[in-house]
Amino acid sequence: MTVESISTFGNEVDSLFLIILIVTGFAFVLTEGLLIYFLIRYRHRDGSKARYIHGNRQVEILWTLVPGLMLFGLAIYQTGAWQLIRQILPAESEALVIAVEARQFEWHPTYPGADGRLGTDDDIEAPINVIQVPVNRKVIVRLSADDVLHSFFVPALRVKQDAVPGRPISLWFEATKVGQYEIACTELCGLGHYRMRAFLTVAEPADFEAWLAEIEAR
Amino acid sequence: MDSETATISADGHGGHPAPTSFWRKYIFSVDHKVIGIQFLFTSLFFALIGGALAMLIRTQLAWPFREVPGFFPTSGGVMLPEAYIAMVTMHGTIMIFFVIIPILSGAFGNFLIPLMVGARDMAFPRLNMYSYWIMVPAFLVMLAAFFVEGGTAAAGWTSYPPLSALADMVPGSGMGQTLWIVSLLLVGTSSLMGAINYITTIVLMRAKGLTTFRLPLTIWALFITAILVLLATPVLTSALILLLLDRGMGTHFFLPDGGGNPILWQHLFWFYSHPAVYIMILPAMGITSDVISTFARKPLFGYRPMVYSIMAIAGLGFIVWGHHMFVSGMSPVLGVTFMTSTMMIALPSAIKTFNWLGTLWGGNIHFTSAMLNAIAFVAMFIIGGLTGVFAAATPVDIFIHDTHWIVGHIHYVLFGGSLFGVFAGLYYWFPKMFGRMMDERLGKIHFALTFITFNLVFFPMFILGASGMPRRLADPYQYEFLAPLQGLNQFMTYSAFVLFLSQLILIGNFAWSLFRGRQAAANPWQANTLEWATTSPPPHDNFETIPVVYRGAYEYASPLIAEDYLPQHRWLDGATPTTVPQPAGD
Amino acid sequence: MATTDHKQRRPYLQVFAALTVLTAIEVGVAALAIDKTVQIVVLLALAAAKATLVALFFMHLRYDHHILAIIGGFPLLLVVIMIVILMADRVSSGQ
Amino acid sequence: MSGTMSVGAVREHPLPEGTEQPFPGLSTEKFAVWLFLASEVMFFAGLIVAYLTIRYSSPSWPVVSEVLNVPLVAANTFILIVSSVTMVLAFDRAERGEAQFRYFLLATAVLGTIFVTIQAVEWAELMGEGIHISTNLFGATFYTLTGFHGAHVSGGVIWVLIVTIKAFRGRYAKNPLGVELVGLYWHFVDVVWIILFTILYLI
Repeated sequence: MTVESISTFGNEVDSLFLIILIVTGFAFVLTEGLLIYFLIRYRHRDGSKARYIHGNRQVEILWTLVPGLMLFGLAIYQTGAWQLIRQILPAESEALVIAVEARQFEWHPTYPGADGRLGTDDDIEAPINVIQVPVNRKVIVRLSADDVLHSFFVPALRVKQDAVPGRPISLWFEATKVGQYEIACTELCGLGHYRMRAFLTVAEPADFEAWLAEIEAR
Repeated sequence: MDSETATISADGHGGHPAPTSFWRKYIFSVDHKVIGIQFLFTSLFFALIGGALAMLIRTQLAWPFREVPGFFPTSGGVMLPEAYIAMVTMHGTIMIFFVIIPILSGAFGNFLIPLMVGARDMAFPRLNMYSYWIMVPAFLVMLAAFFVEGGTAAAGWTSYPPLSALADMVPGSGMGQTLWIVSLLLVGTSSLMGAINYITTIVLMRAKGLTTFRLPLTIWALFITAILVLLATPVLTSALILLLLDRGMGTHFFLPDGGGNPILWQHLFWFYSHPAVYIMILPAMGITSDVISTFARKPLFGYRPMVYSIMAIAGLGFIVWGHHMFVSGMSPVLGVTFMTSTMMIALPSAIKTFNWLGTLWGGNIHFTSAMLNAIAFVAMFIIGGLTGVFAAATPVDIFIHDTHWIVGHIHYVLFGGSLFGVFAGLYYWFPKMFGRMMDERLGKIHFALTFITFNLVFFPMFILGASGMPRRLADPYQYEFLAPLQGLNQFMTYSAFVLFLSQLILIGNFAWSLFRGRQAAANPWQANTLEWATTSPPPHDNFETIPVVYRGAYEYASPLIAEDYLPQHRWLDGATPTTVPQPAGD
Repeated sequence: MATTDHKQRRPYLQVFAALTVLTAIEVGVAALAIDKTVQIVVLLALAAAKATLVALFFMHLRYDHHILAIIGGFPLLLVVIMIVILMADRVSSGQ
Repeated sequence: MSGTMSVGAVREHPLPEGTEQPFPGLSTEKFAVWLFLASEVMFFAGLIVAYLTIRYSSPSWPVVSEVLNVPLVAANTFILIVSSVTMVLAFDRAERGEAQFRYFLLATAVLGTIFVTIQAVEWAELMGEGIHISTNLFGATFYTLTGFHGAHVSGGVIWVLIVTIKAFRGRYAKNPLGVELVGLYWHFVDVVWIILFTILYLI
């Protein structure tokens, strides 16, 4: 994948992509190669007759079992990454928990105030379409939507999650590199869908604290 | 369905008196061949509309918001974002519901089933006529949506609520969306009528001796497809009705404001629409199998594994729908279940591919236009299938979901697969349908141009997808990380124009051959199945006498005779059918 | 039509009696103040029994071609899959 | 390649295998009605699944026995069961060639009409209490499910009446298939009600 990966689990996703690319690439070369070879080798020649063969039990078993086992192996292999990304969230005590609400056509982040918890009076509403997080720290995003479906896509983090009205969904990531990255909406949400763009700013912890203090003061 | 509605002729294979008036013969015909051809012409017409929409979409992706001469007069020739998402929605809807499904099941299913099973017509000819004529209002309603206030539906062909349920969320969510729902309800009814007819005909009206394991794979595929239609479509119908109630009656089935659940729509929609993917590919697989065996002049390799894998695809097809919903907010535990079943459904597809290769191995391959397109089906289906493995792997899908990777994947399956299968079937059965041969030279030129430009348009989509380019963006280059992709998109768009123009060759060949093509013999390809046992085109009642079947459909290169083909209905003196060697692979 | 022994009387009235009794039991069970889960399971079982009786005897599946029972029964498998998966999605992600 | 097959000239030869009809005596019409019913199962499945997921994820749901008139509907359920019995007796008598079957058909249509009427009364009662289809999800699911079932019963009554009229004009004396087909549909609608009664009114 051409977008640089800056999350802790990004490399797992990328290496899984590569493994599947190798496996399917092998299958691709094998099948298309045989196809082309057969087309040339067995093209019609005058007076020739095809072989009278209806099948072969051994090869049927072979080409059922081998790809079957490979596919099943792939299925088992990648459950670990899925579990890591989606099924087990880090403990809230060791993570920064923020809320992001999607609306036509903007993203509204909210940060916890001094008490470190969301949903209290001291919550800090950050400017829209800018989500700032500290580097090398686990972040839990409570994603929600106000009107229609949206999807929170941060290519650099290898994160994508639909925001569903009426069903808040938590996701997590840990960014490992300081910088500014783009966030896109990937669920058709109306005519402004294409410009529902936001930024993820990954900052040094001190810079992040300063930024948060500044917007709190505003 | 009264006993008097279905006329069973004396020989028990259906049939009805030949009509005499023009209206009964060509317009309100109950003849399955005429109905099939009606479906063929209408869906080819809609293919042009759907293709034209695709050209507009490609134009926008290459040069966003640049003036398109002759289009969009109200906005100065510029395609506004609302127009773009309406184009995307209608391209998908039309291509799926008005082109691929009706051309495979409606056109080929109708035309071929009675001919290939040796019946005089469908079990219920009048119901068959209704199944076409209920499509006509569906067509009209969908076309009318282009002219209502707010334009056509614009919530994507999947029409996820709340966007599709709330009239003020997007311009097309008004009247356009309602018409979209009504049109699909009509399409669903038509499909159901067809499915009941196909299943009944295939199960109960086969010629003598045509046992289930002597049926050609085209029939097997259409049969299993009809079962999918029968059991999946009603679920879409119920979902569409609930959506209609949400829009018109103030209910909140899919609207969280009143406690409803938007994801419920996705479950119901994909419960239909995933099987629908197989409704769109299985008949093309059947056609491909028959064409490949005929022109390789060789028995189909692994007939029974081929049949069983069609069944396996259909069966598993009902339990993989959640792979469209990995990032939807569906429970991640279910994600694992759906990922595993999805990986497993790749297996029967792989088995089919290997058996096609096995059929070509040791063959005597004739490169007719039909054969070239069938080979292209196999070659492109491999790519479509393999790229699906990436999407099945949940962690990878997180990244490629709703990107152009998925767009590329679906087009490799539905264009590279289904549509090449349709082309193959068209060149193959055109002589049977119209009694004339299509021009082979034009056919090959059309094939070569289509095959090359198809890959030039759609293969780069995997690069776009791996670069994270989301689909349905009216202007992707707003994003810095996508800006470098514009050049590639322009290249794809130029290729798409050539691809679209290449189809004019097919239309020209079709029209020319219809009137000027060489007269076709009864069995121009020296094929084995029953439709070739009658004249081209067949008479009103299909067969002078219903043929009797003595063997399977793929006895090419048989050592028993000098010719390299042995039709299913040909009686061999001195050779009882049991002396024909049994396939070693069964 | 396909029934070969149609001169033989079929237990239509017995089935009628059973359906009536089962319905009465259902209404009774619904009125009991028992554990909700047990109650639901019992009620669903009673409903399934009634539906099966109608299908077997009134719709003649017991006497007719088995293919018809397969046609009628196969969708039920899909219905079960659908209900299990949708209810699972509701339980494990319900917040 | 050019065709050499003679067209239509098929002689019958002995058939060693696979010649028998797969389902002797099974009419295409009955087969097709069963296929139709299978698709109807899936249609109601969609509605029922929607109802179950919505009901069992709603934080609050009315106590059904307090809102709905269960004794009235239990009686109505009994009426529909009786109508199934009259329907099956109609087919039984028609099969035996007894003209009496026409009155059983008529009784079925009447009972079906009573069922729909009582249903309408129940709807009116509920609306009187201020529960409409748009009031809440309880109303939405209740009216949708009972409404589509009621529409199926109404369609069934029309079909039964058509068959009844034909019967009084002398049809089905030799071939009771038409009675059997409408019966299959009628019993199916009864089965759907058995399920709906339990999941809407009792659990």
